[in-house]
Amino acid sequence: MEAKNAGNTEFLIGISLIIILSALALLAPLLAAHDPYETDAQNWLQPPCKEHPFGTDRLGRDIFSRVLYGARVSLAVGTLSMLMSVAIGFLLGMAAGYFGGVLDGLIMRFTDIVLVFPSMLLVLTLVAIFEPALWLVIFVIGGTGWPGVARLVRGEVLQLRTKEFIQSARMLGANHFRIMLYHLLPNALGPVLVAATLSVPAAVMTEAGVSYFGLGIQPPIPTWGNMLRGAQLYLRHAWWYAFFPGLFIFLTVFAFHLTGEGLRKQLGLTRVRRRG
Amino acid sequence: MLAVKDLEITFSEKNSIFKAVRKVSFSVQAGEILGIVGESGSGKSMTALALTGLLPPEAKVCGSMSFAGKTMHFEDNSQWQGLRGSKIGIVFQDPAACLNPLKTVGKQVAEPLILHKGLTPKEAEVETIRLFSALGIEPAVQRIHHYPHQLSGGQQQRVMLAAAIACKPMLLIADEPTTALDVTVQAQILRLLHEYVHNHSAALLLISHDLGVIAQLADEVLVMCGGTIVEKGSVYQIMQKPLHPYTKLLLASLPRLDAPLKLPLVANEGLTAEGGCVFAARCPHYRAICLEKEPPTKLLAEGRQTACHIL
Amino acid sequence: MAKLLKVKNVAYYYTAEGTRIRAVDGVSLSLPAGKALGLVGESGSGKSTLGKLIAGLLKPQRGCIYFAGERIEGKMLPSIQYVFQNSTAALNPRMRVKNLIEEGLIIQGKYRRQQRINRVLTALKAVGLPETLLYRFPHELSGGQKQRVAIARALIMDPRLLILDEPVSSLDVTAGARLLALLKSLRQEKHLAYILISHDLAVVRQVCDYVAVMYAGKIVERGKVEQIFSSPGHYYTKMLLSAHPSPDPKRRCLPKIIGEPVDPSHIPAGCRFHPRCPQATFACSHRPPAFFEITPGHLVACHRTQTQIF
Amino acid sequence: MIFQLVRRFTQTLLVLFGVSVATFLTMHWAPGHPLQANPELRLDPTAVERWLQLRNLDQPLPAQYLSWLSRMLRGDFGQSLLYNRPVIELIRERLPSTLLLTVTAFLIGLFLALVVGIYVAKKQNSWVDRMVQVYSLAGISVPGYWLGIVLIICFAYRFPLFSAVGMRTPGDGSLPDILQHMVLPLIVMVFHNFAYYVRHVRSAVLNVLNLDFVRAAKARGLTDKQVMLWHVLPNSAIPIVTIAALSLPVLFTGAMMAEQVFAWPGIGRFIVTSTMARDYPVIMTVNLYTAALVAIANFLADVLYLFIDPRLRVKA
Repeated sequence: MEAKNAGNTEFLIGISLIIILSALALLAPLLAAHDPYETDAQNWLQPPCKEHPFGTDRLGRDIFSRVLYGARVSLAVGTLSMLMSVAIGFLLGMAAGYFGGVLDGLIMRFTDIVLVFPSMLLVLTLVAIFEPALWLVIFVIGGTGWPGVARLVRGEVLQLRTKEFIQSARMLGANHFRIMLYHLLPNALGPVLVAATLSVPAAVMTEAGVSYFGLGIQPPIPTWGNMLRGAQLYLRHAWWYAFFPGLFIFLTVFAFHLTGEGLRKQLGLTRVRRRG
Repeated sequence: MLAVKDLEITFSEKNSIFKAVRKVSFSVQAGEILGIVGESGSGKSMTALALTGLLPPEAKVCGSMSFAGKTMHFEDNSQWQGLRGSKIGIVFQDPAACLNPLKTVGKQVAEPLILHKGLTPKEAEVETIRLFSALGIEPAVQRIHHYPHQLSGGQQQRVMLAAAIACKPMLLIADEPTTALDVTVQAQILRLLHEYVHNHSAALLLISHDLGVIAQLADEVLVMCGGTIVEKGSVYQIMQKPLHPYTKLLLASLPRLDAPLKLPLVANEGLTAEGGCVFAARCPHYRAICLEKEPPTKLLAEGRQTACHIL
Repeated sequence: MAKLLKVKNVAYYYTAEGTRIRAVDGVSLSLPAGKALGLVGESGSGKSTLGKLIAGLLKPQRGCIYFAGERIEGKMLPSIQYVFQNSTAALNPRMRVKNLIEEGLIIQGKYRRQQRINRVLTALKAVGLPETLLYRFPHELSGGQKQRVAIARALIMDPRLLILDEPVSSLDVTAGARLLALLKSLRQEKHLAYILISHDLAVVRQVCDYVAVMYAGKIVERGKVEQIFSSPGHYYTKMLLSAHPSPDPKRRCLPKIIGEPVDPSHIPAGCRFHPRCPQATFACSHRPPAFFEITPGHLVACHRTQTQIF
Repeated sequence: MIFQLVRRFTQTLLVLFGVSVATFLTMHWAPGHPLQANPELRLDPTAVERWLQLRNLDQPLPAQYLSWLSRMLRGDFGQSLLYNRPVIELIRERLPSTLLLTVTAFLIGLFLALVVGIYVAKKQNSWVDRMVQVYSLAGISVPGYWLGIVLIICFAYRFPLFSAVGMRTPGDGSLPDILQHMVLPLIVMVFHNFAYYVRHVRSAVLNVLNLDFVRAAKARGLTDKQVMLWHVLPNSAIPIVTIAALSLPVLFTGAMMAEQVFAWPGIGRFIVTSTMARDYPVIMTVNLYTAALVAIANFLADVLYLFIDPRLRVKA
């Protein structure tokens, strides 16, 4: 039996971290003491000090400010592509699960096809084919991240569809639209919420990875991934250069994973039975 | 053979304590069938699990129990392990869920034989075939190679019974053994239980919500409600002259083939009886004292006992 | 008397795991308005499928169903409502009691908000639930209360026929008894017709006027309650009655029962019951028996009964 | 059983077909086609036509697809634009080092996960269990390349214990040398894989532990160990096999990151370099074959289920 409180603490820690990170991102112009683009050739690769809490990079830019602005990019990519993949996945999964038959077969094979490509490789390829840009990264990550949601929603709908309350609503004369909106949607919402929470960190990871490989969002726009890439040559002399952007990737991803896991337990989605 | 005294089972969560079973005492002799009857939440299944050491680890058990002259310790897992399947056989409610779907039924029934009797797998298979045909799982030679999903519910319960009686236990505990089954199959399983007790002069603890099932099989009956025993007596006493209002209500509520239902009216909406009689909130005859004090157990003549303020 | 419901020779087959299953195989019955019919049989007898065919949740491959003179195969009418066996699964866990009961009215769209609420309150009262439960979720209710909400949900459609699938099998004895009492009184108040599906003959005995006993997708015996219970004609009915455990310890009997409930994917030829019948003859295993009226209104499909009478 | 196999096999074939069409079309429509080149070059139209003819590019799309597919299946992946060598050669050179790293990381990760996952499932809600749960979330949250960088800073620069770059020291290449190079990338990959598998093993075992037949097996007098070995583990096998099969893309992503950070001369690093250079033949070959491999792994997992679970072996 999962203790409910364990789920609670996870959720609380996760959601507080998310709130703090979002606040840092939103308030970046107020919090950053320096312009993230402002170079300072005199003070390049400065270790953390009072002026530059996270040190400076190879062009003397303030890493703390760049990390804050990087948070904006990461969270924007994470949320927007999450919304996109949840929307696509939900619609396809619902259609496949509810109507079944040929439509189901088609949608699921399509899902399988997208699913067998390793996501990082797929995003990398698509980004490489076109010109790398912020909107493209969002679009590609969102457009390739939905198969998990689609499968989940389909499974959920298939299970719910056999429940008597759906037949009972049909007996009262409910049409497809009503059944999907009032009966399937609210009951499938819990798992979808968890999946949505968990698809944010996946998107953040992918964006950071692609930028780290040099194909995502291009400098000078600060992202955690491309900062890490820039730091790669200075590892021996400037640990802070790589350490802080990476730490923030980790914190963000960890925060969402904690929240997702907490939600899962809170909603009782880990199937545990108790009998008396 | 089996004596239980002051059995208490508590579940504690963070800041609430839930007593599933309180102060339950009873005993069973060899060759006797003791029926425990009660509705869901009465603690009857918990009692059965406690008597086999199978309660979930978060349950706390108090009280004393002796089995075949030996004192049992509820925490001592290895002591239980030696008894379960050899001296104490157990049949649960849902046979489909109680069988491992990936193993043939023959292998599962053979397990206690190999474990407790030290038979070789070959010998155990022969014994399993013998058991199967004795319990009407035919054709036994083929059936042992079947997987649980290939059997009907009745057959699955027979397999569970075969595993429970494989080592000829002195005590058989059957927890709602026929609840998931059709009446005709129920009758067959009850017959098998009765035959086993009769032929091996074993004791049977039969737990059921169905007074009909209890009346057909039991010698002695315990009526449980809210974790306590409200009435105890021979099956004739309980079924023909129930004393406790709860027993009366149960009997009156049972649909019969021969007579229409006559329901005593119960409408005590919104009563709480914390610390009082467990049945007070639903009792048509309750008085002030019932809400305040737990009724003492009164011993009457001929081994009869009941716990009610009014009597 | 004009019949409210007439079922003529309906059949429903489906294929599962490659085998053709004859769930309902040529069933005819009729029911006057305001009367209650009990459908009894073991699991796999097709009684629930028959209920769903009448409700329009399934469409029969063969045969006709008339309701108030109209053909209704595969059609769901507001005036026929189905109360599902498992009330926990039959109530949307995300809806409150009020919305659950109100849903039918919202779909119909005939009433204004205030009218709807009044009708919900009336229905709630009719099933004996207090208004305090109006804004509860199903998981906050007891089994009996859930079953009552399910009935209220059906009642609000003003049905003339209520199909009740095992209404008390998941309830505690005392809650079940109170529900049966409610069903009895509701029927008289609202002049409802019932089809009560149950494996328990005693439950049917409490509520119904007529009984139809089903075995392997066919009705083997039907008649008035008194006829069936006092002088059962079919050996299967006798078997069911004898297997029912009586709470009277003086009437102890553990009858020897042959065989198992029929597996609907392997239905025997001839009389479907013959492998389990203690009196089966050569004819039973070769020729399906026809209905024979042993007393007026009491029909039995059994070769042996027929020969014994002549 | 045959029916299910055939059904899953057809589905896999369909997916493989879809994968190949998707790859082909992406390549076909990708910008950088010779005809879309700079108009100022004033290409000779007849020369362009001859060029197209030579490469079968003047034929209708389906015909082009078929000839492309047959070349792909024969192992003729074309020339790399970057290296100007056959793609197959380049892959053949790099595949072993990737396999060495990935397979080792997979096996170690899965083994640790099985041991620890089963242990914590038995000790649910103990402090070890809580630690493992937190670790498993943290482990999948750490970006592999960042962990790699941190390890390099610590164990290659601060305390020079292991090599940070490549697979072997030039001129060396003995087994200890390779192992010494492998340590850090392996830690990065195992750290992630272990975290990823352990949560699934834990929940798979836990789900089975809560089933009724476990209690029924105990009621027959089996010891906890026997219950675990005879009843729990076989039933937990299906979700674990699923996760192992589905983790192939995850493993690949992990390899890409680890190889990039540690300059490990494998496919992962190769594909990153090729993508940067828009070396289409390489990109598409790797995409096609990884996807096909994943599809086949999933199919094999399904076949395995049929052997594990008799309920799936329905005659039809």
